[in-house]
Amino acid sequence: MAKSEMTYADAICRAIEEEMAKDPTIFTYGEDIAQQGGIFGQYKGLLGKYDDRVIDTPISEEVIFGSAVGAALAGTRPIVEFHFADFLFTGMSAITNQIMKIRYMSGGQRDLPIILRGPDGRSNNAAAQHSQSIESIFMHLPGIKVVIPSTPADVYGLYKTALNQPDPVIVFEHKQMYGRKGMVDDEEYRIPFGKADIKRAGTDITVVTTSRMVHESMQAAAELANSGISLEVIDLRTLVPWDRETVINSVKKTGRLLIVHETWKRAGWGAEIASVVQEEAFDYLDDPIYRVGAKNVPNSFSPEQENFIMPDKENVLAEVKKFLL
Amino acid sequence: MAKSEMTYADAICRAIEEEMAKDPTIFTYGEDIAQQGGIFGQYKGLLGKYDDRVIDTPISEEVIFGSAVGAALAGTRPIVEFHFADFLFTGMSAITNQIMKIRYMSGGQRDLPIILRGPDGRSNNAAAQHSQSIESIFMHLPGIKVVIPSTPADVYGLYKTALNQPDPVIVFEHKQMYGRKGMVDDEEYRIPFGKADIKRAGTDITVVTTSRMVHESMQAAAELANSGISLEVIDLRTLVPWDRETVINSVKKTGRLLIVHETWKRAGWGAEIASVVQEEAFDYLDDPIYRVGAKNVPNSFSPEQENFIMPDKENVLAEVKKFLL
Amino acid sequence: MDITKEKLIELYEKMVLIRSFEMKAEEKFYNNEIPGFIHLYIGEEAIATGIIDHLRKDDLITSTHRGHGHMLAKGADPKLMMAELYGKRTGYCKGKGGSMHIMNFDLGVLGANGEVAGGLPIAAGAGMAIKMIKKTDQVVVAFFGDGASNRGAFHEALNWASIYNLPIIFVVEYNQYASTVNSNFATSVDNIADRAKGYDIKGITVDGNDLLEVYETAAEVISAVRNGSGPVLLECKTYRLKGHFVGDPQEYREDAEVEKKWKDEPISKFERYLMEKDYLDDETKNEIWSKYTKVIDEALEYARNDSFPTAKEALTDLFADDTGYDY
Amino acid sequence: MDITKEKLIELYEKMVLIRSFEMKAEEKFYNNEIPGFIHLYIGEEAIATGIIDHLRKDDLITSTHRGHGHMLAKGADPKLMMAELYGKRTGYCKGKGGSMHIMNFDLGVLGANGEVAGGLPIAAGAGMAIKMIKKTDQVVVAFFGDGASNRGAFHEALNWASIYNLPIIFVVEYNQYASTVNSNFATSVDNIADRAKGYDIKGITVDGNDLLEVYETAAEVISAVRNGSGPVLLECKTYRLKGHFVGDPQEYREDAEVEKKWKDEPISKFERYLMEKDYLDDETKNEIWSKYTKVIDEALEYARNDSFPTAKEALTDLFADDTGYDY
Ligand SMILES: Cc1ncc(C[n+]2csc(CCOP(=O)(O)OP(=O)(O)O)c2C)c(N)n1
Ligand SMILES: Cc1ncc(C[n+]2csc(CCOP(=O)(O)OP(=O)(O)O)c2C)c(N)n1
Ligand SMILES: [Mg+2]
Ligand SMILES: [Mg+2]
Repeated sequence: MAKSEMTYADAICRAIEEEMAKDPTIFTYGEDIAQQGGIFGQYKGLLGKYDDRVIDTPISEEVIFGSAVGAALAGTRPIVEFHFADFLFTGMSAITNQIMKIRYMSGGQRDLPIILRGPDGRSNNAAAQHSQSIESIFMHLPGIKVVIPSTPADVYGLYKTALNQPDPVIVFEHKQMYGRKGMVDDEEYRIPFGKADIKRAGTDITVVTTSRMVHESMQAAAELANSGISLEVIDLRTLVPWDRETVINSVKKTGRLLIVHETWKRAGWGAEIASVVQEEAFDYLDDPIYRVGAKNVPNSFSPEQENFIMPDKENVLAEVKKFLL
Repeated sequence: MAKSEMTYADAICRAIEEEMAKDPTIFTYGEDIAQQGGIFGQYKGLLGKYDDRVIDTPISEEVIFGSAVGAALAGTRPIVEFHFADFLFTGMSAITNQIMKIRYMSGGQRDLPIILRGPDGRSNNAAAQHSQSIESIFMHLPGIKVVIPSTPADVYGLYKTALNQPDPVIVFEHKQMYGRKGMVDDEEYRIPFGKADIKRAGTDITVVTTSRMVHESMQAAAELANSGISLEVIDLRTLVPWDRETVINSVKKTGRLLIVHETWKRAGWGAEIASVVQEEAFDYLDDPIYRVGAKNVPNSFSPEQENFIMPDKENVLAEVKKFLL
Repeated sequence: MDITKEKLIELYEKMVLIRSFEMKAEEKFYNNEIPGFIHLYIGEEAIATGIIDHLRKDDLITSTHRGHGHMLAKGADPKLMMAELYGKRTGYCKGKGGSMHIMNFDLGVLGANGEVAGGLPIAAGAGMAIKMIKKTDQVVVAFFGDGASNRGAFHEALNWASIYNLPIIFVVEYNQYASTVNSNFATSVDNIADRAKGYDIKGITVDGNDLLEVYETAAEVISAVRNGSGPVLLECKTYRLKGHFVGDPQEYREDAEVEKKWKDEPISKFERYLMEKDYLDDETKNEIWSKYTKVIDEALEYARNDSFPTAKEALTDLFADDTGYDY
Repeated sequence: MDITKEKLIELYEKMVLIRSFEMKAEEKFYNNEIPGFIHLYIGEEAIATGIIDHLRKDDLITSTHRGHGHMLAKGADPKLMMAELYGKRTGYCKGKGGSMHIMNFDLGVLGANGEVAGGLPIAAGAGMAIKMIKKTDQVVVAFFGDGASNRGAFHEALNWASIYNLPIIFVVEYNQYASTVNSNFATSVDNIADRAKGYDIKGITVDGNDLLEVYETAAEVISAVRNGSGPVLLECKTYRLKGHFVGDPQEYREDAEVEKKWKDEPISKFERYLMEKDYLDDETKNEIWSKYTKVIDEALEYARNDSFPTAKEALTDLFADDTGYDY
């Protein structure tokens, strides 16, 4: 199949544009998206094509998020930009108490096709209020599907699914990945939710990860391969639902599990994966399950401190040493 | 030592009143607290004594929470009522981005003695937006100490500590426990944060729990004792910090761990406990760690459905059956 | 404005329906038949009635925790409403919502809402979709309380509606209280409508207990909004005759205050008007009340006889592709 | 109002200090010496200068993401500020905050803030504590942007300050933009001060590029507020001469628009006034600029020579009883 190289940001735009062409009720809005194509340029690819469906808003997060419910129930398919995952908190109730509950509270009367999307995670030296990864919260509270892709090909296929299904979805796009390039099939395709991707097959240790940490883990795996340690790197791609089967089968094979995420280690989503795996594959585990995550403090502005707080390849390598191989 | 019987709500009022007498900068505010003593009557015990320091506010959660930062930095010690844990979300950014970060971002310039307090958890048939337990989120995001007491004696002693320490604290008081009675020492005392209480000693299975589920677990333990199964029930009392030592020592003794909480099972705080324990006591575990929590859906209004979603003693009993005793 | 006798009687009947429903709900709550907590619309019937009568079925409304009146005015079946209050299977929300979350999208009711001001952003989004994407002439009415007008969501929604010139009527039901707190204390302005200036939109205050005034003002406002005038803030002064919720000890107000306010309640006020006009006499009045007593009794019977949803069905309806709690 | 020459020159110098700091910060950002992103106060100096000069050290302010000017006006040491922008150990926040979170509680600066409108609730709480508990005559000034005035927090804070009659001056820096979005589009009123009516407080609009007008108005307002007048909303019209942040491509506006606005910038405007009055000539002017060039060069030297905090120190300062990440 023919493929083209494109950035993560452009892969998203391509998916949205294709679907906008088919479905005139898709529109997108948020802060700073229409004039300059998003604060990370992530909307640039859409500008000029559907300008009446790419809309700037005031700084009013509670309405930005809550409006999605009204828009969906009025018969449209809104894609809402949240600007920074950190500012999901400024309209949090509209998400947790409205978007995530109204279908259930109504007894399932109608579909609620909403996409919340935006940048999650570290952006260098942006300090405590602009570098949080908060996807774990949406795995805990029920009511939204959680997508957290690591490559242009994945983000394209997952958007195509998101834009053709009936439920609220939140897409965490990592700030540092918008410019990352990769090959994407020229033909349209969808990637189902709940299907992990084994980014690298291996035999010694299963690594479960997402987003930017997929790449850090892959680098660690490449290095470890030189010393004869074989990592199987599983990219979950979606956290709600998450692919238990692929993870558990891998752990049954390797006997070892390391979970790697950028968000805080304490009570992060890795804890859920660890809890389920130790329950379902107890007899297969040769070692404890280890987790890599950010240190449990807010992010510091000072560069060295940020590097220390935020996990990367080095932390993966260090943690692997704990396994009794 | 002489003791008196009092309700959970009155034990809180007693602690606050004693401290208000000593410290004229303590004051408390929130919705519906001054006219009728709180929506659950939980402020009644304070009325008439310090009326100028018990203040009703408009329905303005973002300011209710965010104001605590200004009040603390201006040299007072605010106790802020959040009305329903569900509505922490309506002012969430003021908590997560301000209260929980400003000390850190400032480089530790000054103390930030703030108490956020209010009702958490199930209140029968209040449906999806009035029965959430959301303490897990505050264990994940760093920056606040999390207190979640189960008895009048505990809540009294923990408040005494909270009101005499320098950092933000959030106290989750269970809606169904305000009226619960218990004995409290007549003499003043404090209970340190991070010190669990073994509510019942046992040998077969360690149960780690908090709040209302302590009582459900104690009932289960009493019943199981009749069939010769001995549960050790550990009430964590605080989640940040949490008492690893007591839990791990108990698991090393029993070889089995069950975590019981009312909040959603998926990515709830139980997952963190499970992850840490399997890491630290891997070789001591005879069985997988199991967890009891709410089903991963919003709460339903319909009574039978709510009973099905929300965990209770029966779920503890059912889960215990999974252990190979 | 010329209003026919038939229309006036129809409006009267609508208010009687709402009142009858609420009285029965109150009784059955005290009976311990209705679980949870319910907030009654008694004393505020003229607002929902006078406004919603001008709406089409495809017009949309957002409601509040005090939502029974809005639902009934928008055409809800009292049977399915009562069944929902009982948590039963054929209730509007299959028993999952209850009083505080009663809603029906087919009727254009985008939800009663347990979050104060929670409906305002939803209305803003519906208005946006209508105006900018669907380009129909539907309108949206957002009901909310005086207490809600102090939440940030109010401000954001009004600014939003103004800048996009959306077809939204913001209706504040100024019933003097937010739970236990008097709005004279907690709200910085006497008239919420004065806040309209801060959004460069029209603000109007009416006597919300005067059905005719509400009805006539709403007629004008709604038709203007439908024709593209942009949003309007319509304030209806009323009074919450009952406690905040059924069972509220009401220690924050004097009985005398409430008693006095009963003299101004909208149904008898309108009755007096109809009787003066000779559109209503005691006999017809009694007939109407009996008719709705019967309607509500039937609704009650229906709700009681309906079955509860099963426990396991609690795991449906979260997502369209139901995979329940394993999800 | 009678203002001495000395005071006028002092105010001028304060503006020059801020401008010099900002120009150096911009340069060093482009040099890749300053990490993260920074938002410059260039063109808005008259506001912080004209207002904060009336404050005592124990008065409190809340700032924004564009906070350097407020800090400097409140008496911050440029050395410790620059060190913070560099993420160094002796910076005001030990390098943990950076530009967007620069603050010093001893100076009464309760924080620059990365959350738009994040300072408004903080100001409301400070005012509450002062008025109701501490009962001192301190005042609070809350700075925020035109964009911020569309967030719910603005509304809640103003209503709050009004009902408790708090000693707060809300200062909106109307610089025409919220990042890429023009306030003519996103803000429903031309003058944010018009929103004051919605809270029953005084609203005033001044030319924020006219130091004298800001200074004189602030004198009156602050003394009234200190004497118990209750909160005031003071709007200062200005213009953001630089990009939203350093490096902003500014595709959303024409260069010509910006060039035109440079003609109205506050420092040369005030210079013209001082020169007309014969308070300033080219020589003194040059001396003053040289003086602050030196001050800033020294600050830069200081910041460069300062060491970075260690990585491990990232685990301190979250709580007073530091137990770091194990907590
Ligand atoms: C965001 C939020 N805060 C607080 C509450 C608790 N609460 C429920 S109703 C209510 C009062 C609402 O007053 P108002 O808006 O005037 O409506 P009314 O009850 O008078 O109809 C409060 C504080 C809530 N449900 N949601
Ligand atoms: C709650 C929140 N939403 C969005 C942002 C992103 N953001 C940072 S500054 C800004 C524009 C602010 O405009 P304004 O208040 O006018 O201040 P100015 O930058 O013009 O000084 C935006 C949208 C943020 N930091 N916080
Ligand atoms: Mg009210
Ligand atoms: Mg601006």
